[in-house]
Amino acid sequence: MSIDGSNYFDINDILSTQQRLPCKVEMPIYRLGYLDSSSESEHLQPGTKLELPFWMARALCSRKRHIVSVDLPKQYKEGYREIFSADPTMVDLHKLGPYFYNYGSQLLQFELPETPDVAKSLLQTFQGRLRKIMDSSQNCFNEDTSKLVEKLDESERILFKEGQQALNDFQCWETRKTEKLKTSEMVKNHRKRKRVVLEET
Amino acid sequence: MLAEKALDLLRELQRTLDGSLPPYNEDGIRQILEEMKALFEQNQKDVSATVAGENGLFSGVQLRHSALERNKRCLLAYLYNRLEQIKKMRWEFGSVLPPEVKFNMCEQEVQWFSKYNKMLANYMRSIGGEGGLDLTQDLKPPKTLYIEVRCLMDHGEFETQDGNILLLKKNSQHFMLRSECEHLIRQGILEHIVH
Amino acid sequence: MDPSEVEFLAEKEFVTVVPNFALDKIYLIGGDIGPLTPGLPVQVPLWMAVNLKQGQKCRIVPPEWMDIDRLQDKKQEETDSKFFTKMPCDHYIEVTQLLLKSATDDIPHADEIRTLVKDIWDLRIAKLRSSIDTFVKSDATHAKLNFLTLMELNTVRPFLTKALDQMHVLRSNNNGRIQSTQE
Amino acid sequence: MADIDEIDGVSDEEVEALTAGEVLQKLEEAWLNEKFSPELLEAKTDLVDCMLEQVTEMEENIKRAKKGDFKVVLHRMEIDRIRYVLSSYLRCRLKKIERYTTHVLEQESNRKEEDVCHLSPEEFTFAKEYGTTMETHMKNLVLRHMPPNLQTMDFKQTTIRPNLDSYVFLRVIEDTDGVLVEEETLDTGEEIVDLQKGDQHIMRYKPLSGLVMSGAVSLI
Repeated sequence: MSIDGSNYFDINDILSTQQRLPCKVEMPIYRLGYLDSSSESEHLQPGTKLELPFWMARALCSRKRHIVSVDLPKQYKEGYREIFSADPTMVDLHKLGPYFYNYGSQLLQFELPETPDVAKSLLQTFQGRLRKIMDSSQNCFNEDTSKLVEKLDESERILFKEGQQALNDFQCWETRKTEKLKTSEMVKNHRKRKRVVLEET
Repeated sequence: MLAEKALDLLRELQRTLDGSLPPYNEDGIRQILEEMKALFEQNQKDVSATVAGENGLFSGVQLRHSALERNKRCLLAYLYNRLEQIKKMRWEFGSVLPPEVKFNMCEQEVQWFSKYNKMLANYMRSIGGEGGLDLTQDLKPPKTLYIEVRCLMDHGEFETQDGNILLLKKNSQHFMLRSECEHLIRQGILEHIVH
Repeated sequence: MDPSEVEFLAEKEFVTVVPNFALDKIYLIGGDIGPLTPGLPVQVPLWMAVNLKQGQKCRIVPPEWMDIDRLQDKKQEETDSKFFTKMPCDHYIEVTQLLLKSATDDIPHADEIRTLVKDIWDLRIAKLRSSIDTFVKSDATHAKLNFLTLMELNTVRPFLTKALDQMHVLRSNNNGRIQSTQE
Repeated sequence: MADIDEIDGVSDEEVEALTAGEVLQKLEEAWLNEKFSPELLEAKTDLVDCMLEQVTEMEENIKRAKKGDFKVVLHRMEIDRIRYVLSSYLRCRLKKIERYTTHVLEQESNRKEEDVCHLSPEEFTFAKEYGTTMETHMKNLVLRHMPPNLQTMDFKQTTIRPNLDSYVFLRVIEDTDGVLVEEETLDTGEEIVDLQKGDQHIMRYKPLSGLVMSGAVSLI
């Protein structure tokens, strides 16, 4: 979920659109058989089922073009949606695709029959998990907050970090640490790396 | 898989964006440009074959074109994010980058950095007519006029606004105007002593 | 915004000091101050008061709200009320922090004052967190936040605004405005 | 009271005699609005120039003051504070210009003559140079080596635009009724809100853009 309007240069956006989804070839695609590792044929024949990255599937399946048809990855289908609505806070969204919400939102562009349900499920899942993220981000980092963070998707982790950062900034202010002017982080890290390099050679 | 190398290029960059700059991956970029060349040439063959009457080639052309766009986006994002990192270093290190960082920059990035330096300096000098305003200073709200500092390394003589000369010898302590020594603290030359 | 910037804004608040030296009127860019006459209370901005105190050039008169009984009542009022109550000063925690750090000897019952203000702060932040949860779970897309001070808003700002930004995208998905991607 | 004669230069307020203190107040408001608004707001060139003039003038006076005059310390501290607001304000704008370069230049070129510009002359020069230097960098390193139909930057795709739907906190300065907070959608009707003076709200920035420029609300 890039903070600005869809951002061409955003690495997270690029990584999230790399994720794969199940596709079925509808029209012959010549001389690209190698894309389907499970067959030796030189071409992709109609009916072949394979997983393609989102960026490619999006170019081959739209209102204008129907070279392939697509299906939702399992984590967005009904089975999982029921698990999410039962207890959203328990689910490990990082394992189900680190960019769960961003990728889920982009899948809606395919306007599949289940699109409205997926959209609703994404919103409700996010709303259901937010309190826990907020509360844990306000406690100091310990092993059960780290257990929680492992189950968060990338955008949730950004929220968690924002909460932790705001708490940390406030505590530094309260204990007057912010009054001390400090060396810039980059300069410090750079010095550390240089010292490490010197010790090794 | 198509555009796989381009993605690895970006993943490698994202792994090391903790404040340092990884080496410019010249070979990675060349390989991606070669993949693009091959894809384009195959598309040209299919297009001319279609003109000559063959049909059904459009879907292959469309697929390869999406891979071309993807590769292009990854390459531009790679360069863009490296420039963002280099730009951040201008504000953190100052106008001269440490040699280890410069070593990881390609020639064009070094040129970009000096152009950025110049345009930033020109802009700052042009603010408000008189001497301009140094935007790399006053990064934190001022607290007191003078602060106590200790030298972390020998830094030779320093002439203050009021005209007296300070000898910044390692571990020597001084009472200086905050606005005059803020950048020396950020560079790690001085340390701010707070009671 | 960093809390130190919120404190920077708080330092524009005026407080009363009793100087122990004389200084004629000062024509600052932001406005005139003084003159300062030894023993005569005068209103100066907080940033100046703190610096004069650090230079042992004055005594700081604590604001009337910085008083045990009044803070006790305010704490009770805040506990009893479901909603946020109006605070006596928009920058109550920064002013308390600055005065207790640089002028503790001028503040009677300094430690109790510190604890009371922190209790009130904790009460309100906890209330803020639960109202955020209700707000997020409701379909409301905006809310009124009267009586919340800048430092309180600032501590929840990054989390709350980014969470609502994401919810807006997810809601737009429901209303058919689907996030378009690059390719 | 150090009076400022009329503030000349294009500014949306009517030209009026503002005291230095009022100019500083307006600059601080512009600073906070800029800090919290996702988009680049109007360039307050007159406020910046006027404040810098005041600071330079004051620094001259200080040089002439007697040694040990305690007032010098107080003046210097105020100058540090004003310089902090000025540089934080201009830094905040510069970051937006560097991030949204093509968008900002595009907006500026679409602006009508009488509208207030959102880039000061110096910022405009910087933005143009920054944009060209970036594009040349991309061309030299990769674009010119790409297949012919891919050798230019497609600004429709690459232009980063501010997210006007970002949520912001605001305080109402002037009563404003009928603010369309949410447009009508498939299953939710449109939402209209009356903003009362002194109230604080949290909502999306888009419906507030004009109100921030006019001063009816200020971002906090």
